[in-house]
Amino acid sequence: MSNETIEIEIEQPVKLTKEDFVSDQMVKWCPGCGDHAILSSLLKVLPNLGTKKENFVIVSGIGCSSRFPYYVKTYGFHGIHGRAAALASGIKITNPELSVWMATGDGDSMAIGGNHFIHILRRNIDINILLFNNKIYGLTKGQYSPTTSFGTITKTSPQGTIEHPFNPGELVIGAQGTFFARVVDTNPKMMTEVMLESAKHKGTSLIEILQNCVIFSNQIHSIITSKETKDENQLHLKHGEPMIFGKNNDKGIQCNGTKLKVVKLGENGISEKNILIHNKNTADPGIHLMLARMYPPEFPVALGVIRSVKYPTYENSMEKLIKRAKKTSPLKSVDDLLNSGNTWKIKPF
Amino acid sequence: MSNETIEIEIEQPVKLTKEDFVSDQMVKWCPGCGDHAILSSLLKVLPNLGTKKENFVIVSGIGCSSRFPYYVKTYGFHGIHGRAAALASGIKITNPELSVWMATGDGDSMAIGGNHFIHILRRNIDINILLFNNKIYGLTKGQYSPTTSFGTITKTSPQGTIEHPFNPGELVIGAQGTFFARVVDTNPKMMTEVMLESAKHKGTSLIEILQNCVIFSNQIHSIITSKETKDENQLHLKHGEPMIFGKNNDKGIQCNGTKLKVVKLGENGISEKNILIHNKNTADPGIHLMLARMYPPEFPVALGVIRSVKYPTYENSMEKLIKRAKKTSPLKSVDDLLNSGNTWKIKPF
Amino acid sequence: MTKKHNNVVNVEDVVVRFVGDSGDGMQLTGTLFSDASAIAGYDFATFPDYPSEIRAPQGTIAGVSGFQVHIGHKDIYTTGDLADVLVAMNPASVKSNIKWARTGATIIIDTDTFTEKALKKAGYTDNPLNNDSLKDYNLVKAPISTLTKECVANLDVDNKTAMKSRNMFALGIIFFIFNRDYKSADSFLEEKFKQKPLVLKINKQILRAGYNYADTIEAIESTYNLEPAELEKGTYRNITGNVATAWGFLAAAERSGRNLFLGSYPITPASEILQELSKHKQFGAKVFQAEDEIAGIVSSIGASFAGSLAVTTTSGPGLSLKSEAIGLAVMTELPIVIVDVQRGGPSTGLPTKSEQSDLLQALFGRNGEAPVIIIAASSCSNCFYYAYEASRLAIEHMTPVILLTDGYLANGSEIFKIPKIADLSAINPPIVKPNDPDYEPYKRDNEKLNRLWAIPGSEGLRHRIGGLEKENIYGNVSHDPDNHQLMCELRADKVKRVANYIPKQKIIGKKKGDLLVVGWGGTHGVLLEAVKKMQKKGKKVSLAHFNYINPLPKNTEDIFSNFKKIIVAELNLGQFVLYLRMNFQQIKFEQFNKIQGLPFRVSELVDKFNQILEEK
Amino acid sequence: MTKKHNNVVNVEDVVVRFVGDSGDGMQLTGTLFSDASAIAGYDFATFPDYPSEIRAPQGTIAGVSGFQVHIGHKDIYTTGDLADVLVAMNPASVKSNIKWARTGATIIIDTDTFTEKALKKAGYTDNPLNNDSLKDYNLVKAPISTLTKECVANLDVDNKTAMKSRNMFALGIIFFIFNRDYKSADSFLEEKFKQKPLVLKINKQILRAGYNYADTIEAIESTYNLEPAELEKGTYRNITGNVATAWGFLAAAERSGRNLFLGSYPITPASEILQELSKHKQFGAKVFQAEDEIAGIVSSIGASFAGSLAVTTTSGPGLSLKSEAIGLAVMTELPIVIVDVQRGGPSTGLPTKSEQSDLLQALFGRNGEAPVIIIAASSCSNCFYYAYEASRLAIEHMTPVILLTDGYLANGSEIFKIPKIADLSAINPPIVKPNDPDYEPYKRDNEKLNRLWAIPGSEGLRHRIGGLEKENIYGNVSHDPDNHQLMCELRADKVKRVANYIPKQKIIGKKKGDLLVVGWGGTHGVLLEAVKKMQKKGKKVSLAHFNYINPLPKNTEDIFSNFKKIIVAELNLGQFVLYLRMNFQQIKFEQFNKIQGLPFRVSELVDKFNQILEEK
Ligand SMILES: Cc1ncc(C[n+]2csc(CCOP(=O)(O)OP(=O)(O)O)c2C)c(N)n1
Ligand SMILES: Cc1ncc(C[n+]2csc(CCOP(=O)(O)OP(=O)(O)O)c2C)c(N)n1
Ligand code: SF4
Ligand code: SF4
Ligand SMILES: [Mg+2]
Ligand SMILES: [Mg+2]
Repeated sequence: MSNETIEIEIEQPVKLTKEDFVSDQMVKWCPGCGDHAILSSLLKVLPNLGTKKENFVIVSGIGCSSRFPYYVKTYGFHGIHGRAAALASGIKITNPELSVWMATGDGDSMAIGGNHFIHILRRNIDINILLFNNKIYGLTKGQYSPTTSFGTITKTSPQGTIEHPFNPGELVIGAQGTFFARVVDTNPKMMTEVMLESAKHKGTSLIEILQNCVIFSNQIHSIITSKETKDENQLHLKHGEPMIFGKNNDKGIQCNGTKLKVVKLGENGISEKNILIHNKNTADPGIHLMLARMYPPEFPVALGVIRSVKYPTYENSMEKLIKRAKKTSPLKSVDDLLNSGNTWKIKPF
Repeated sequence: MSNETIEIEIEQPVKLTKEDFVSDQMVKWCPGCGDHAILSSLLKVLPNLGTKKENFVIVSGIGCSSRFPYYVKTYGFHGIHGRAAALASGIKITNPELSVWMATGDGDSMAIGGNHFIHILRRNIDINILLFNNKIYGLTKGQYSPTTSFGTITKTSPQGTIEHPFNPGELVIGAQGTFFARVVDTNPKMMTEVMLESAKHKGTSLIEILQNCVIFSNQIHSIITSKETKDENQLHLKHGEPMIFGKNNDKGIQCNGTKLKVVKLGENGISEKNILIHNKNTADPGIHLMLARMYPPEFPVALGVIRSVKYPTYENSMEKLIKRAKKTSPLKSVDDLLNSGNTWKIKPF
Repeated sequence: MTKKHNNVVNVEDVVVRFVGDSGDGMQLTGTLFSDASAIAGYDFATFPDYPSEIRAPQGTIAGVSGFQVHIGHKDIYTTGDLADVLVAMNPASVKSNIKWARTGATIIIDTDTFTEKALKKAGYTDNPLNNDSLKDYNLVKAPISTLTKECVANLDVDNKTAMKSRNMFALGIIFFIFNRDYKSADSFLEEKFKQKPLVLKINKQILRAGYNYADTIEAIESTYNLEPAELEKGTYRNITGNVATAWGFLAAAERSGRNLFLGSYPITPASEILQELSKHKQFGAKVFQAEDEIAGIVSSIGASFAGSLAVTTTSGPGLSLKSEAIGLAVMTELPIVIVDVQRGGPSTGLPTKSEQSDLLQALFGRNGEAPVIIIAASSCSNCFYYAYEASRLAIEHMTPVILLTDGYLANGSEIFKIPKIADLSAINPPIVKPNDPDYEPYKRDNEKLNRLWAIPGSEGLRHRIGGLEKENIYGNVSHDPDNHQLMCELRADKVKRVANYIPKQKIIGKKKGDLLVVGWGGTHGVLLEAVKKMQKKGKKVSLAHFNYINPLPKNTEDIFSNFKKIIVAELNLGQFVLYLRMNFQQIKFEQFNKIQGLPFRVSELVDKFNQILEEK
Repeated sequence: MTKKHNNVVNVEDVVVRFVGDSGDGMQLTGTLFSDASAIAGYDFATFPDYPSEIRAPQGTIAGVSGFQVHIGHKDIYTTGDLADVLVAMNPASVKSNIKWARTGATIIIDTDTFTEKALKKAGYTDNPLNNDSLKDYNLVKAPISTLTKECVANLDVDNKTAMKSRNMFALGIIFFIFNRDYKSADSFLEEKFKQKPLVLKINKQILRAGYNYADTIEAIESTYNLEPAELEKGTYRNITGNVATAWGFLAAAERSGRNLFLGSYPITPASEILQELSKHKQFGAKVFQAEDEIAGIVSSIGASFAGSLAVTTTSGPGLSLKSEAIGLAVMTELPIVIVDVQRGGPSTGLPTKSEQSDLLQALFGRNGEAPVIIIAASSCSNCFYYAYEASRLAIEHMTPVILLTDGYLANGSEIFKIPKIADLSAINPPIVKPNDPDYEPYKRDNEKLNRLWAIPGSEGLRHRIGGLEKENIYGNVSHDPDNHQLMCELRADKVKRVANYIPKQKIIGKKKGDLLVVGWGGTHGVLLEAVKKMQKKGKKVSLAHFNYINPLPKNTEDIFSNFKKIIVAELNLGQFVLYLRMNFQQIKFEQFNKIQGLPFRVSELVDKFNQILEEK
């Protein structure tokens, strides 16, 4: 298969455009749903990955977000609820040349699909996962999800939920994930940048997209995304740069002892030098976990690529084992196998 | 139900002993299996919890470790593979007075049961989980598990595994777990102490027991447990005390910047004061994650209670909602409900 | 009410269908109409028909949402085949729903919406109001939008707000057509908008405007007059199948003295049961929204072990996922009710459509020999009784019970005569008394063969169960060959003996005849209507509609043997008929199947049954 | 070899059963004996019978491990009813296994192990060697432990090591009894212990000592002489059902030009297929050990979409978990093979025992109308062919196929005539060529009705599929009622038409007769033996043993209609018989069922069949 692809890359220096990926299906999300912005960001990214258009596959589970594959003209598979990661694994392992994207929701991947979610992360199969976190089950009309904040009133929690929610970033790290980023559906520029970076990452990359469901959890992320509060509540992480935020770029994150703290630049003699420098590549994820946890009012929310570390991908390791076995095994065909080991001949009577 | 129990506690100041919990079933684990030591530790703990013997329930999934319920004379449920956490949840939510214990393996809880495992942790249902981590599927005779170290040769990985393993402690933390401890099957004293503490913790407590499978993964933990190496490779954590270890108590853990480091006491002017003090109660789990990750040769393995924080339990929150609803709802019976809202009468013709 | 210039037609029953854009409030309009009818003493049945998208694009066919109401003075069993009156709020509604109106039906149209843009969105190349395409209908063309806006010009509201109540204008017209007092909607509107006095005012005003408009214009050819239904005396309410199911469990919990535990994961069309029960913590009902369907059922099994009346609710794909755990409940012989609100399959299939295609899965979808009780509800309101009955059987026989309903029952509504809980049959949980010296985990009742329920916390009854084969009486793990055979047979026998504890199968019509129509579950209403129609014409046709499926009622074979022909009608490719064939090899069954995500129509059934009668 | 003082008995076949503690190496002993027999040209069948615990407590009944070998010069179809020779290494072995020895059988016993402690552990109150309890057998009491130790006294080994090879002493005795050259075991021992020369030496030496001991003492009353089997010429090997299954898939992958992908989660008794395939990366086989059964099948569906020959393997509880995903494969019409190695159910049941109780689950265990092809292997070696055939049907018909085997076939072994891969029937994947302008995702082959396989990466074929109902030809999501009916029927029809592409059902015996014995899957050998036995006695009995279950071969009804009586014999409570009843209502089927985690015995079958023949 790798031969095939090399040929193809030579054959096709054609420049692709967004139009190469626009599907003929009517987009059926609610007007105003954050999903539209995510779709348009991905449509901007796909043509620019240097991959031929037939080598993209988009898979999903079930949910509003999981309708995604219909809206992009690639190979696509709208699976069953919660199982997108397993589908994607089978596809990518079969053909590592494919660029596999997965669109999924907080219900699809953190509720019913939780097990496949944590396992794909630890296996580090090179899939790009877009996790649409609207903190609600949209498609089934408004039940709480594993990311719904404690106490929220929904159709199935008329007195408020009593469950401690997952924070996707923390779960990704706990599951040995090698790439975690967080973006908001209101910032298309950052979405495309981060998607591009995730595509380049070798291994499972998880982008949590804080997505607005206008119908069932409208404004759930507004403390982070609203015009009035976003400057104070968003920290845009950049690798190698100090963690500074605020309307006037006058606040920063410090790590003292084993805890993070927001400090004001210029106060108590604090300057840029005292601010934590973001290093997305550190193997020990302790600090990434702390960053992923930050939440207003105490902290701003960390956006951008929080963690990106190198680790062998499953499918590469698999291809290596196969290559080695092909080279070293005396068995060249199934006939050889059938005749290997203890056999005996019966001569004609 | 709470009334009942209060009565019972008064009725029964009887002192229980280990014999009250010894079952009549033949213990069928392999001679030399680490499971025996775990069983005998729990048998020591149960009589000392101040709970009447009929209020214990032990549940499990499937695996060698999951045979556990047969060997303790309590109410017991040997479930199906991977589902012990869901079973336990239903039991505890139904009757919060019960002391529910769960025996499970690395396959049972981290492979097929992974989803229920992470969800019980985030819900913080007050179950005491004993995770027998032998890094192998014992009962099915030696396939690799999600905790098997990269490269290990097993029945299903004749050329070595190509999967990045879970580290239970990290997954627990990523899943918002409120209690995590780690022990070795060769240290019964620590096992009983930690089990006692886990029983007292309100919420899901997870004890990872590094357990030896003499048949399929013999000595897998020996770098930690063997006589020769254990002093240098075990760090016994004690809350509020500095993290000191080594045969001569001359090594310690330091946190510089965002990383942990092993240092030698007395060298470079380092004294006990420079050593990190263990605080199992910090809400931010960043440091707990770092501790859970430590592994030889760079680090000793952290044993004892790594994390223990307070958070409402699911079943308590549930009982509160019920109490409130009972007090405030005008509906006192199902008859009331049927006749509530819009109804109309048809008079006899 | 004054009737001026139109005929009053007396009818037995009438079908009204409200259709508009998802945002047009057609569900509310339909509900108001049916509730107002109910108060006036009519029987009715309703069914909502909405798109699978939450908000499909406005003005498109995909975005059309409908609500059908069937009212009448005789017993109403179905939501009706074709509509007598169609209210269509925009071109897409006409385009997609005209097929559901009978020839000659009255079609009420908001002409203001027939703009070029809207016509195009709906897929019309030509305006149907300007050509012949609707000539077979009685069109009532009203500039509803314009009139609505005008009518609230006196109030301080913008156009957008006013337009949201356009549906009330249409409802006003309908009230006029059916000679219904518009005040009868007031109390519902007052309840609905009690927090929003302005909205209430707008709605009331527009409703009256619609009524008056109809009274004024000459487009209404005739109004309808229905005699009130001859209903038994009592207190009634409107109920959907899902709410009825939820309440049935609450009743069973109260009556059995067990706490209700529901472990469930949301799925269309079953989610409302979960949502409804979440509201009733005042009865101690514990609702656990699980992480998936497996945790849903397994937590319920745990809850059952701990003494709850344990329930799990789902639809087809979820039932698939619960297969393994149902086997565990079979082996541990614990009571648990599994509700499957069937929808279109296979796989994700047609999630918002109804069918009856999970029957064989319910019967056989588990590894090993794993028999369970299966019952099916057959009307929105009897979901209450079958949920109760499922609980009774599960608890008294210590076994899992699968209760089958379907999307049609679940979302549809009908009137429900409110029973007294004390009048329902008792539920006696076979609970062991603490310290019972004779207790053994797998000792059985001699008659029913159920084992006993020893609940954790009880003194002197500690025991261990699980999914491995159990030793008879003692419940230890056993690999003994003869014991395995014995236990497999005991488990099968236990379920078979349930036949001794359920009612005999009823037959509607004569006990002997030319044709027996056989159905099960949600198709009851329409089969009954078809059979009654034929009986009136003197045909020797009877109906045996099944609620008890495994085991079948004891008199089933007797019933079958008295008819020349038997036809089994189902909304699938033929599942109950297969089951009957394997149980009654000597009897010949014909079959009639439809699998379109739609209910049967009375007319197609009558045609088919007549055809069978005529065949040699 | 000198034969001195004993009789030589000529026999057609002989059953030897080796039993000892789990640690006693009985599996190895049995394998060596069967392999040595094979080399000598005999046919054979073997079956291991080990405890479900990994190492049950030493010396107890729970810890006894057995291995049965049936060898003979005629075709060997079963592992034999009762043993002619029983090798029992300790008291617990005697206690638990004496019931498997025929009256008069030779029992070889290590008298050294009959200590008071060991007797007590085995549950004996009295030493059976000192009382009459074993008087019906020909006891060969040998101090095997003592002699073993003595025999290696010249070598530098401790007692413990020596004792590990105690089994070789027993094997030596057996070799003598069967007039088998002890050197025939040498090559196997050399292969096995090639890294451990000392162990090899010990084993060889002890084997010879055993042989010589038997030759010397006078306890051996008679030795057996078997004529070699009349086997077709060719190259043979020993194979277990699980290995044969694995290799069948490798062959199908090679022949179809597709990469093999296995997504699987370990489960007894299916794990060996996964383990075997993990070894064969040289053929490009990709084995994905999934986190659970659901991920096992779903990853396979993904792999199938991407162009692999996709397989998932499991046992009953795992099949339950795969239910929902099988529906997805039905809807997306992708090829995938699901292997279910059946074991005792329900629930966890009897994991190490075999039965045939997943048939109805395989047929019906999914939501909605979701038909799949079902085939069943019927011998250890034809697992190879049916795995191949399952792959062929899945790929050529673009549909999931369930292949049923069972624990008995899976772990048992028999001789396998090695085929040439080129001689197997071709597999032609219906792959679409890049840029095919006519491609539509749900366009079908006219004859088979399969859709085509358009593999990601191919130019000009981008398309999207999923679990929602598909529009005919185009594959878009469709809620259209008529389309749904059409698609349900097309999917059903596609599977029905497979009947045109499978062989006709064979019948063993006359085409007409008094009794037709019907079976399916793993019971073939024993049913055949029973039927042949009766045919020899002149009874008009034939056998129709099914490998193709859904659809059934086209001539099935014809076959059935030619017999006065039909009996369906199965290791369950009657599943195939139900399926036959619903398919052939006009035909009467009797049934014979056994559900004990044990195979049928020839004798009980013959008794039953004779009884049926006699009944009026
Ligand atoms: C097996 C199964 N269980 C449940 C469902 C019902 N279901 C479909 S989507 C969904 C949750 C969707 O939530 P999320 O993944 O957050 O997606 P969103 O709609 O919010 O984008 C549920 C419960 C299903 N389709 N299949
Ligand atoms: C549904 C299902 N899948 C697979 C199995 C087979 N199985 C039983 S236990 C087990 C793994 C056991 O490993 P672990 O949980 O680590 O327990 P251990 O035996 O090592 O204590 C597996 C795969 C099963 N019983 N049921
Ligand atoms: S329901 Fe919410 S998530 Fe779904 S399409 Fe509408 S706005 Fe988006
Ligand atoms: S196989 Fe391993 S884990 Fe299982 S009982 Fe034996 S030693 Fe213990
Ligand atoms: Mg969501
Ligand atoms: Mg393990």
